[in-house]
This record gives sequence, C-alpha cells and structure tokens, in this order.
Amino acid sequence: MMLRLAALLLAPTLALAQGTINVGSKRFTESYVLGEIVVRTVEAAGEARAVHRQGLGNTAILFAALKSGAIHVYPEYTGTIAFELLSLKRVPGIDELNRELAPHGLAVGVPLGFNNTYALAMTGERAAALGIRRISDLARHPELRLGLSQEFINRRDGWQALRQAYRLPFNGVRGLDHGLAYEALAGGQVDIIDVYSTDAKIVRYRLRVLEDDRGFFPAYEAVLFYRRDLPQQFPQSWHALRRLEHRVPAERMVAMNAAAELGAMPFPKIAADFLATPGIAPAVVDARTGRSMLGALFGDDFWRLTGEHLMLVFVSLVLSIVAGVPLGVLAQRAPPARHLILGGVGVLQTIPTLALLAFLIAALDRIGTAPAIVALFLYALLPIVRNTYSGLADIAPPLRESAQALGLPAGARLRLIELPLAARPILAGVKTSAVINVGTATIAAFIGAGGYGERIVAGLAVNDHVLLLAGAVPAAAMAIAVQWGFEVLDRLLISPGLREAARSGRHSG
Amino acid sequence: MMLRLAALLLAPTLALAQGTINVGSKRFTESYVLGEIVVRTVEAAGEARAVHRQGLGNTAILFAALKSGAIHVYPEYTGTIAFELLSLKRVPGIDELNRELAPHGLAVGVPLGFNNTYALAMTGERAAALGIRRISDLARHPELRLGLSQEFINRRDGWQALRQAYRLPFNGVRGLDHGLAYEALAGGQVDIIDVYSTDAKIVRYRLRVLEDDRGFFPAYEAVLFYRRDLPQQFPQSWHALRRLEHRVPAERMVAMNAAAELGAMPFPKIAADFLATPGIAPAVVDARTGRSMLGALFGDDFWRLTGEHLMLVFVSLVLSIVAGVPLGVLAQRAPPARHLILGGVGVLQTIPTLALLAFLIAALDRIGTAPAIVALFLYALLPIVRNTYSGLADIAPPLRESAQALGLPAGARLRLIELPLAARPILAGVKTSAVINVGTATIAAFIGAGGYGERIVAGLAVNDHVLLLAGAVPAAAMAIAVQWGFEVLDRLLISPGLREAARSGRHSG
Amino acid sequence: MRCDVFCQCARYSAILRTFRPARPARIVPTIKFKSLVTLDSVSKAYGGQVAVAPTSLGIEAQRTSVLIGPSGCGKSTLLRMVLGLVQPDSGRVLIDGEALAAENVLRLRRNIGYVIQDGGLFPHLTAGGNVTLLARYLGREPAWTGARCTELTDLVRLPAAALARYPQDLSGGQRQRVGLMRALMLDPPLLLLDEPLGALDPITRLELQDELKAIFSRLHKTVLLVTHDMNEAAHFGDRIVLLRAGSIVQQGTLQDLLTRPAEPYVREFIRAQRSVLPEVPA
Amino acid sequence: MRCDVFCQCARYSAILRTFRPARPARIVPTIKFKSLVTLDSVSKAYGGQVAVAPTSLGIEAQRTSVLIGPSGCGKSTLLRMVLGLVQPDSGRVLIDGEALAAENVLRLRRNIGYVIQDGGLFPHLTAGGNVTLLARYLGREPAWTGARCTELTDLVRLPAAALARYPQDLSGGQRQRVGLMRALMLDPPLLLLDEPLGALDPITRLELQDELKAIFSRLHKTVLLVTHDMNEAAHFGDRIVLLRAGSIVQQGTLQDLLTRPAEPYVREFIRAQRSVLPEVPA
Ligand SMILES: Nc1ncnc2c1ncn2[C@@H]1O[C@H](COP(=O)(O)OP(=O)(O)OP(=O)(O)O)[C@@H](O)[C@H]1O
Ligand SMILES: Nc1ncnc2c1ncn2[C@@H]1O[C@H](COP(=O)(O)OP(=O)(O)OP(=O)(O)O)[C@@H](O)[C@H]1O
Ligand SMILES: [Mg+2]
Ligand SMILES: [Mg+2]
Repeated sequence: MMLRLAALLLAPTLALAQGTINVGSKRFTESYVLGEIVVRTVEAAGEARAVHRQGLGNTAILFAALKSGAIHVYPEYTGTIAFELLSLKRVPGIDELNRELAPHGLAVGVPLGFNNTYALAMTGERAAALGIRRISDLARHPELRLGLSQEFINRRDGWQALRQAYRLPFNGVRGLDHGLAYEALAGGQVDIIDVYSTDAKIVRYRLRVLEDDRGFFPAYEAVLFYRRDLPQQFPQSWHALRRLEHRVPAERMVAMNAAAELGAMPFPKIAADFLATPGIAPAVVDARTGRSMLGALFGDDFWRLTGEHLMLVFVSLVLSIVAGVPLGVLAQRAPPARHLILGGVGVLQTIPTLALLAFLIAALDRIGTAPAIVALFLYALLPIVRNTYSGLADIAPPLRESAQALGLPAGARLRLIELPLAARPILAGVKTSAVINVGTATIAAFIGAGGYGERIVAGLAVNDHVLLLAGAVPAAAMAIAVQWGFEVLDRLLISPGLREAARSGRHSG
Repeated sequence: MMLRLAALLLAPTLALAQGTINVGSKRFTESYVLGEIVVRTVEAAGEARAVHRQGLGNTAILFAALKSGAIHVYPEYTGTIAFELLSLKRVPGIDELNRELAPHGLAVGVPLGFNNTYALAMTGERAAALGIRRISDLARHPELRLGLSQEFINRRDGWQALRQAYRLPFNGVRGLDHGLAYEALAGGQVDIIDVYSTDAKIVRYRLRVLEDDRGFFPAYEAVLFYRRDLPQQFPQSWHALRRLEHRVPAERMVAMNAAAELGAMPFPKIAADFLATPGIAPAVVDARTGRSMLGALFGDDFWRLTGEHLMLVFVSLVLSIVAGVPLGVLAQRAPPARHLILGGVGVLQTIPTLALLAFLIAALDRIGTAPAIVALFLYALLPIVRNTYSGLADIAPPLRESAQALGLPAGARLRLIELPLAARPILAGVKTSAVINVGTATIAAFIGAGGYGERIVAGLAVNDHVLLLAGAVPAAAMAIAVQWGFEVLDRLLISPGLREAARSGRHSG
Repeated sequence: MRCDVFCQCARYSAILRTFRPARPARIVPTIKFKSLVTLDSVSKAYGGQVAVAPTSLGIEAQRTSVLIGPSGCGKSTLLRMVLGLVQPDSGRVLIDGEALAAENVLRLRRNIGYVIQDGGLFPHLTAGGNVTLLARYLGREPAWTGARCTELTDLVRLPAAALARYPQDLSGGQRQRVGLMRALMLDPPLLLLDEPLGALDPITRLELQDELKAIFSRLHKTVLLVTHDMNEAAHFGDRIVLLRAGSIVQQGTLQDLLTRPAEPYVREFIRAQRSVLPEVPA
Repeated sequence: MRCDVFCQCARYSAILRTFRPARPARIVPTIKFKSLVTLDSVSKAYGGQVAVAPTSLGIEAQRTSVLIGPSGCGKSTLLRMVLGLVQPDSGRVLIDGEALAAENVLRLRRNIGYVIQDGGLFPHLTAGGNVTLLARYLGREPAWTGARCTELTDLVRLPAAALARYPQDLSGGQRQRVGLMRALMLDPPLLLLDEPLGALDPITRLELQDELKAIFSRLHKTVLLVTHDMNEAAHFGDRIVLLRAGSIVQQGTLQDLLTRPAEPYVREFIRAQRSVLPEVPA
C-alpha cells in the first residue's frame, strides 16, 4: 500500500524527469499504423512525450532495442514472439508468454483484438454462392481451384499440414505469386488463395476470409510488447494503452491498412481518425468534385508541393552534376572506361521507374525523399555525362595543345581551361537534365516524397482532370522557370568570350 | 416456297460472288468484343468472309455505314437505336423497332441476352449484410450514402426521376467521378454508386448490381443491328448468328469486359474463348510461376517484342531528329523564338505520361503504335533541340565569319558547314534521346503498342520479378547496343577533322 | 561600262553572271580607275572604342590596292565591312554601284574571294574540301574542279598530298596557302586578301608574289590586300593606303608616299622595314 | 653548372626552383654554349609522310637560335617536340640534361614560354586572363601580376584596354602580342617562339625586335625562335638553323651561312627576301 502510494507519488516526478516513451514499429504498414496509434494514445494521456521510432529493422533488432531500453513498447504478434524470440514449438497464451519473457524484463499485453496470420480466402460472392464460411466447408467442394503462394506451399506448417489437418480433397494446387493471386482470384482463374488475415487487399477485392474452425493456423495475435517496468514508470500512459484492448477488430485493421496502402493516407491521420472515432472505418478518399481549377492549383498544399518538387529537382540535379561531370571527364580521358561509363548511364535510363524505386527503397531502407532523389539523380546522369564527354572531346586541337604547353597539372588544366571551354555543352546537358527532372520528379509521389506528383498521381488514379492539371500545370511552369533560370546561369558560367558575340548586326544573308 | 428454294440455291453463289460480311463495332471494349464474336461466328459458318471494321466513330456514323452497305451488321443497344436514331420517347420492343427501321432497309434482332444500362450497385458484402437485392429495398435504408456520377445526377431521366419512381429516402447525394466511385465504394466512403450494368469493374470490385424491380431504367438490350437483306444474302451466316441469341448473359459480358480491360486479353482471344466454351468465363491471366529466367527472356514473344521496341524507338527517334534539328536551328537563328522553342520542348517533358497518352489516344483516335510513337517523339525532342541549339551557337566566330564570307545561302551554309561543325553535340543529343527512348518506350505497353514494356508492365503489375527482368534486361541491352551503334554512326557522320586526333601519343602530363 | 573586265572573267567563271543577274552585258568603253568598291564615310566603334573613324575610300577596278598600317588600326575591319560581315555604324558600302544590303549580300559575296587573316579553314573538311566547297555547291563539274585544284596547288606550291589532310594536320604556312586557294578557286573578280602570305618563307613568298601579281593583272582582278610588309605592298600596290588608328593617313602610289609623305609618320613607317642583310649577289 | 643563369632568373621568377627541385643550386663555372635543349636524332612521320627526318640539334643556353626554312619543313614540329606535345617516333629530347618523360614534362613545360604559331589564346578568357592564367594558378600576388602585366603591355605596345577584351574581339596582331605576353609573363628561362611577330606592322615589329633582343641577352634567356623573315633571323640569331623538308641544311651564325653556304640553296634562301624599296633616309 505504502509502496503503491509511493509509486503514485513518484510517478509524475519520474515522468517529468524522463518523460519520453519511445514507441517502436516495424517496416510494414500495419506496424506503422499501430505504432502511431500507440504514440497518440500515450500523448493523449498527457503523462509522457512519445517518440515514434518507426520502421525499425527486424524482430531481433526490436527485441534488442526493447531490452536495452531504446524503445519501451511496440506492437508485435504472439506467434512471432513465441517462434522467433523464444523458439517455442507452439504459441502459448499471454500468461505463459509473460512467464517466459519475465527473465528478459519484458512482457506482452493489451491484445488489440485481431489475429494476423495466414488464412484462406475466396471472393465474397463465390463464398456466399457456395455457402462456404469455414475451411472445413471446403471438403465439400473438391472442384475449387487453389492458387497458393510458394511460401505457403513450401512451409512445413503450410499447405500440406493444413490439407491433412482438414482432410481436404484438393490435390494439385497452383503456385501463384502473392501480388498476382488477387488478380487471379478476381479474374476467376482460381477460387481460393492464401492471404494474411489483415491484408489491405481483402477490402479491395471484397474477399471472404475463411474461418479456421479447427484452429490450424497459429495465433499471431496482435499485442503490445513492452518493458516490464513501463506500467510502473508511466502508470497513466499504461492505463490509456490498456484501453486499446480489443479495440482493433480484424476488419478495422484491414480497413486501416487499406487506407494506408490503397488510399495513401498518412499513418498519423489514420491513427488520429481511429482514436477520434474508434468505431468507424477511416475515410480513404475525399470526393474531389466541384472545385475550381484555380482553387485546386493554389490549394493549401501548393507551397509545400512546390518546395518539395524544387528540392527533389535540385538536390538530385546537384548530385548528378557532382557525379556526372567527373564521369564525363573520365569517359573522355580514359577510352577504356568510355563504353563502360556511357553504356552504364544509358542502362540506368532503361530501368523501369517502379522497379528502381522498389530497389532503392530496399537498398536505402526507407521510403520518401531519399530514394526519390537517388532515382532522379540516376536518371539525370545521362545528358550531363554525355555532354561533358562530347564537350571536352570537342575542344579544338590548337587550344588543347596550348593548354598542355602551359605545364598545368591535368586537374588544373581541366578546371581552368577545359571545363570552361566546354561550359556550353555541359550546361546544355545540365539544363536538359534539370527539365527532365522536373518532369520525372512526379514519380516521387509514388513513394511519398511529395511534389506536384502528388496531385498528378492522384489525379490520374482517380481520373480527376482538375487535380491532374493542378499538378501538371505548375510542373510545366517550373520547367519553363528552370529554363529561364539557366539562361541566367549561362550568363554567369559561360564566358562572354564563348558566347555568340552579340555584335552589332551583320548582313546575315 | 419456290422463292425460298431459289434463295437457298442462289445463296452460295451470291456468297461466292460477294462473299464478305463487314462487321462494325464502336470504340469501347464491349462493342469490340461483341464485334469480334460476330466476326468469328460468321467465319465459322463458312459461307462468307468476315471483316471487322472495328472502333468506328459514333452511332450516327455506324447508322450511315449500315445504310450504305459499308457494313452489314454490328452490335447495338435497343435504347440507343430508339433514342438516338429514331428519336422515340421510350424504348419499344424489337418488333416495333423493326417496323420503324424497315423504311431504312435495316433491322434489329438476335437479342444477345443482356442489358447494358445504368444501374445502382453496392458491394456484395454490404448488400448481403443488409439483405438488399433490389432498388426498392433501398427505401428501408435511409442511412446509406450515395456517390453518383455527375452525369447520372444531372440527367433528366437520372437520379431525381429514379428517386421519385422508387420514393427513395435519400436527400443529399455525393457527386463522384466515375473513376473514383469504385475506390470510394471500396474504401467505405459511400455505399451505393451508379454503374453501367456490364462494367468490367463490377467483377474487380465484386459488386452487387441492384435489380431494377420497377423497370425504371430503359432497356438498352444488346442486339445485332443489321441490313434487312443480310439474312437472305447470307442465310447460313445468319443462321449461325441467330444461335448467339441469349448466349451472353450480363455476368458473361462483365467477365469478358474484365478480361479485356483488366486482364489485357486481346479481343480475338476473348471471342475465341467465348465461342469455344460459351458457358465458362475466360481465363484472365496465366499463372506465371516456375519459369527460368532464360526461358522467360527468350520466350516466344522475344523477337516480336524486340522488333516492336526497336521500331518504336527508331521511328520516334527519326521523327525527333526530323523535327528537333530544325527547331534547334530555329532557336539559334531567331532569338525571339528561342525561349518559346526551348521552353516548349521543356514543358513537353513535364506532361505526365499517362495524361499524354490519354490525350494522344483521343487526338489520334486510336490506341497502339501511333500514339506511343508520338509520345516518344515528343519526349525525345528536348536533348536534340537543345544540343542542336547549343552546338550551333558554339561555332567559333572566325569559322562562322568564314562561312558567311563564302556567300552561301543560309540553307546551304547550314547544311554544308554549320551542321557538320556541330555534328558532335547534335549526335550527342540524338544518342541521349535514343537511349532515353529505349527506356521510355516501355510505356508503349500501356496502350498496347508492344515492346519490352509488355513484360515490364506485366511484371510490375503482378510483381513477377522474372517477367520484369525478362523485359528490363533486353531493354538495357538494347540501350547499350544503341550506344555502340551510335559510336559507329559517329565515325560516319563526324568528320575526322573534328574528332579528337588520334595522333601518336604525347606526354599528356 | 565594266564590260571588258566582266567578259574576260566570264570565260573563267560562270558565277560572274550572278553579279548583274538582270541586265545584259553592255559594251561600253572601260573607264579606268572607276571604283568597283566604294566605302562611303563608313565608321565602326566597339563599345565607344573607335576601330574605324569615318572613312571614305574607293577601290579601283582592275587594280590592286594595299591597306597597310599598324596592328589594330582597322584594316581587317574595313575588309569585313566590304563583305558585310561588319555592319558599319555609319556610312555605306557600294559594290559595283550597289549598296550592300541583306538582299544582295549573298550574291555579291559569291563574287568576292576572301582570305581571312587567321585562315578560317573549316576543320570538318579536308584542305581539298575547303578549296572546292563552293564549286561543288554550285555544281561545277568534278573534272573542272579537279583541274582547277591542281592548277592552284601548283600555284601556291602545296604538296598535293596536303590537300587530303584536315586543317589541323597542316603546317601554318600550308593552311595559309589553302586559304588562298579557296579564295582563288572560282576566279572571282574581286579579291580581299588579309595578309595572305604572312606565314610563308621567303622563297615561297617571293614566288607567290610574282605569280599572283601576274594573275591579277592578266585577269584584271580588283584586289584589296592587307600586308605588313612594305616591300610586299610596294610590289603589289598600284595604290597604297596607309592607315593609323582607324583613319587614312595617306593614299597614293608608292612614289607618292615616298616623295610627298602627308606626315612624317609615313616616312617613318616605310623606313621601319629592317634590313640587316648585306646584298647577296645572285 | 648553369647556376648563374638560374640565379639570375630566380630573381624574376620563383618558378625556377621547380626546374631542379631536388638538388640545391651548385656554384660551378658556367660552361658557355652548353646545350640547354638537346634533340637527339629525333624524327617524326605522319602516315608515312616524313615531317622531321632524324635530326640532332643542340639549343645553346643563354643564346637565341633561329629555325628558318620553307613552309612545312618541320619547324613547328621540332618546337612541339621540345614541349612534349609531339612524341618523336625515334630519338629523345633532353632539357637541361633530363630526358623528357611523362613524369617531368609538366615541371619542364612550366619553365618554358611558348608562343604557338596560331596564337592559341583561350577564347573563354580575356586577353589579360590569358596572360595571367599561370601566374594566378601559381598564386602570385595580384600586385606583382598587375605590375608585370603593365610592364609587358608596354613592351608589346598593346593598348591597355585590349587586355579586357576577349580574343575574338582583338585584331590579329593584337592577339599575337597577347600570346607573346603570355609566354613572357613568368619570365621563363627557355622561350620557344613560333613566328611571334609575323602579324605585326613594321614599326611595332622593329621596336619589339629590339626590345626582345635586349631582354633576351640581359636576362640570359635561351631562345628558340621560328621566323620567316631573314632579316629577323639575322637580327636575333646567335645561331641560325636552316631546315628543308625535315632535315637541317646548315646551321651556324649568319656569317657562316653567308660566307660558307653548305649548298646553293642556302644562298638562294637568304637572297629571296624581296627588297623593292629604295633606302629612305632617316
Ligand atoms: N569585336 C570587337 N570588339 C571590340 N573591339 C574590336 C572588335 N573587333 C576589333 N576590335 C578592335 O578594333 C580595332 C581594329 O581591329 P582590326 O582587326 O581591324 O585591326 P587590324 O588593322 O586588322 O590589325 P592587325 O594588323 O593586328 O590585324 C582593334 O583595336 C581591335 O582590338
Ligand atoms: N598531324 C599531322 N598529320 C599529318 N601531317 C602533319 C601533321 N602535323 C604536321 N604535318 C606535316 O608535317 C610537316 C611539318 O609541319 P610543321 O608544322 O612542322 O611545318 P613548319 O615548318 O612549322 O611550317 P610553317 O612554316 O608553314 O609553319 C608539314 O608538311 C605538315 O603538313
Ligand atoms: Mg587584321
Ligand atoms: Mg609552323
């Protein structure tokens, strides 16, 4: 009692002293969303500041972070904890898990109300038509065609085990890529696919997730995984967090995932909507009708988008110049490297945008501005490298000789003579890249790096011409502005001695 | 009897004499598909050759074509004939329509079995949950949110009329763009939208189309619209066509539309599948698993795709050179035009690909190669125009003067002296454009113009890395090949006097 | 008026017909020393700096006039004005009675052979290509072009192999001679030569001086020549024009300049030619 | 050995230290006429065409040697060999005892002033920028650079305003003098001058010849000069080297060439200088 009182009295002091709860999340939509919900719940409690350490590595890293105190809590699944961290053979209940976790100073709790595991799904219509609700109902329909992911087919606890458990009649199953499976289902190619039970696409494709009536799939119940001392350290915050218990049914999670993945709604907004109206699915899209072009053009986001777009264009352009000019120089200097360099920057142009972005997101471990800039940078290299090369190769032999005769080291010769002499073609390349970049930067919207692409991509996606134009028109204007801006730069960077002499008119004939 | 016999005897002769049935279709998926089905049915009958005049203008044009005999038959809707051609106030039965059409020498017949009209739809799940099947059921659910297209809201015989007819309780409805409506429905933003009853997306989004139980919507029954003399002229073909009666239920039409629009299946294949197994929905996608990279790379379509890709790249490149070099010359010659030209080709770069393609398809009245080439051509202009401009502006003043002093007319001076002197930067621009084109040509797949983009787009869409690479790798190889090819062109087009003298080595220092 | 000149020239160059394209040749007695080129108080300043002060000058038909004067005094600028490459700030240029204007400049230029001071050879063409460019453009038969080329190669003492080389692969003097060949190729009635022999060794130069002088007088060329060599000026110049700082100091025959110098500067200029060599007997 | 030369020069240019960076200056008596530059049977052919036949030549320190010969005989090629701009097909070039190689070429070049035959001014720099480029690169104080520039402008009689212009806005003779200024700027001990005065009028040329000769001897410059003017050669040349078709015909003082010509060609070459002018009394 005294202790409790002491804790109660001490708690606020402690909170003041070290008033930050670090909330972790993993690198997938659901984790981001749940992390954000935890953050906002903590903040709302008013006791501690919450910091979202989002998109962290993998389970092992989060486990380490939790133990070290780098984070205090993050959303996790019981199955993951049991299999990956505790190396158990099955998924025990929360109490048993907590017994196992106690030595680590960790605990799980606050089951959020849904289970994210493998599941079988079929289209709502077909399920209704055939009267199938549970996996065991499938035994009556040997004519159904299954398209399962290779992973599920090949896991030890996957398809073969499930088939035996339910004594299902199906023999041949089709291996289907997960991305393809939904389309195949929609197209009537297959009747049943495997899904994760909170997959956003369940909403989009209106799927019926079949009930696992024999409890075959292990429980991957969503819970909060936290430091044992969290409840004592931040009792009010913990109290608030506990109120999340069972507040996120699977349908709700699916809807939130869909809002993020399909509706491109930012995680904080999803979390805010959830906490504002925990019973109602978030609004995925606004109805964008009846707006005037001018209103859409200079909407609230105009300056933000302009800033983002400019930043993307110029940061990547600067990188392209910094890398491209030396590459062009190298191509001119070292004939053996020439084909490699010119070929290489050429090949970059043929990498499909989406594939490149996907690769960069993986390579850079992040979405948003960084991969967008790298992609733009790579695409902008070709004109700069090639024009640098051809500009240098173009210097007249007497001038080249004159430069050599001075006895300047190669670097100084390049800087003081050759590059300035080739300034016009190099700048022409830079201008080409800059203008192409203004256009290409619209791809940044695919990975949340903003810019006018947000409007263009949204406009294209929803076939909203006003919105599309509200993005395309300022992009075009920016291209023209960049054009003009570079004319000014020309005046600064190209020696008047090289500029077409604006001599008093001749009879041009 | 004698007449009949005569006809029977004569028919084959006639068929041999003028053995071609011209089948028309309009410019939308359903019409293409049905047109193709008609064509194949006629061909299968063996009596006449069938030619598909596909994607023809609008109803008035087809009407004229039918009357003139340029086409013999095409799929149409009773409502369209009644309202647009006969200016009736309602849609009468087929017999009455035929009475009206008789003076024109035309007739309708062979009702195919579905009705393509406005309809209200909701998600299958929600409809099931609320037990809604018919429009009149909606009266019990005033809480449902409607998102209707502006067209439907604003038509005289649209929403207001429907509301009165069914005495529906809804007051405010949301205006939603058609393209957006499905997403809004999927996202739970609205509960009911208006659709065309055979819209492909009904499949994709698993919608329940509500039964028009008070027969509010006019019948837009799909029928064949044909010349009255067709049955006599081609009795066997006609006999075959009559067998199509009621063979295309709405669900089947939806599935075929989906196969074309969502599964990108070619119309002839859809038609062939339909005729082969008229009871079964066509397969939309193949399962692309278990293929080897090499197999995928050199798949059956390799040479076709390579040919198409090369054609796209080079035809557009040639156009860009033909237009871009003169534009660059003009930019250099006429300073007032300079900003306009350089700004203009810059702005082209910022037009979003999909928007440009959409515009071009509309402007050129066709999909496929032509709009793809125009788009590539426009995108390839910038490097060529700019390098031509800067290459010409770069010519040293003494040489410029020397050229002027010869007294050659401007055109000859350009051709004989200035362009050859600027050959290197111009070719550098052309090379840049060519390589960028190899990359950009992948967009051609969006509009059915083929090329490696087919694999890339499909690979991205279905997340099939093997397929993606099977498209991206040859594109990259082509970029390198183009690179090398141009090095050869350099040797032909750039005077040895301008090439970096390959003089015997110096102390380069 | 100038018909005899033109009739003669016409035998060598069909291009002459473009000089007076509309009018048929009229047979009238030649008026000697009629100006073929007239500079009518032309002037030129670059950013306030006077390159040519208002200057009037008549270049006599069928005669060789020599411009001479200190470096930067405006000789090349005057030549460029005649070609319309520099637009005078004031005054006008008349060629064969026609004021130089955008409409006729191309036609007139095609009748002028110009040796630009720095060579101005096109680097993308071989020496031969440079020489024959205009002939080929005008569609002269290859046989004629080839023969004329050989003729000129002999004249300027260029090794035949040099014609196949690009300008960057020629020596300075070779480039200069190629420039001269280009100017002479179509046998134009008017020649503007800006230091055409400056980079040549004494022997070649001497021979060329003699040959050119013979050609000029035989074919009744009108020549405007810039040189720094007083001896060369004296050799060629029916009339010598001495310039200083954009203005004419004196013009006349060598004799005039020697015997009636307008200012002491004239005498000084002529005397400046260094001669440290003793006379070497032949 | 060559210390007095170097010590003197060192007063004008710190750059000299780079000539022998490793060794401290040694005080030994000067050996007169020791070759500073030695061409050791160098040769060069372009595509089978001989530009320079195997030729050996010593360029004496502190003296002016003149290369003279018909156009295309290989004079510029020899100069370019000394700079390492042309790699000889055979033989080697020694500068100050060091064989020219990739390692030392930059250092050596920086001690050589080179006037390229066609000017070779950088079009992106003003005349002044061209002249001071190397000085600025080497971090000479602006005050020094400015003073030196004024000095040189006076020397070559260039209007000060011309320094602010770009090469394309200068007259031919002005460009040539800017090229000369650039070569002289850092006062290098070795000068390679390829027709440095060819485009100048007689007065300027005469004055410059005198001034340059004075400078060369006062500062003990080693000079290799190409000229076509026999008088100029006689004026400058401690030693005259007469070339023909890539080979040395004769080398020696003017007196040697005049009195003991190796072949009749020598006499012919010297005599070829035209002189039609009567002597004008001062
Ligand atoms: N584009 C220009 N801008 C500024 N000044 C110029 C330009 N062109 C020529 N000048 C100046 O005009 C003057 C006359 O030049 P011009 O070339 O006619 O001289 P020149 O008599 O031919 O000299 P040189 O004998 O050296 O060739 C020179 O002082 C020159 O610097
Ligand atoms: N890159 C090259 N390719 C082919 N031939 C060349 C090249 N450079 C020089 N030559 C030839 O080599 C010979 C010597 O040239 P070089 O420039 O040394 O002559 P030069 O004595 O300086 O003549 P000039 O007095 O005319 O300047 C010439 O016949 C020239 O045409
Ligand atoms: Mg001049
Ligand atoms: Mg030379």
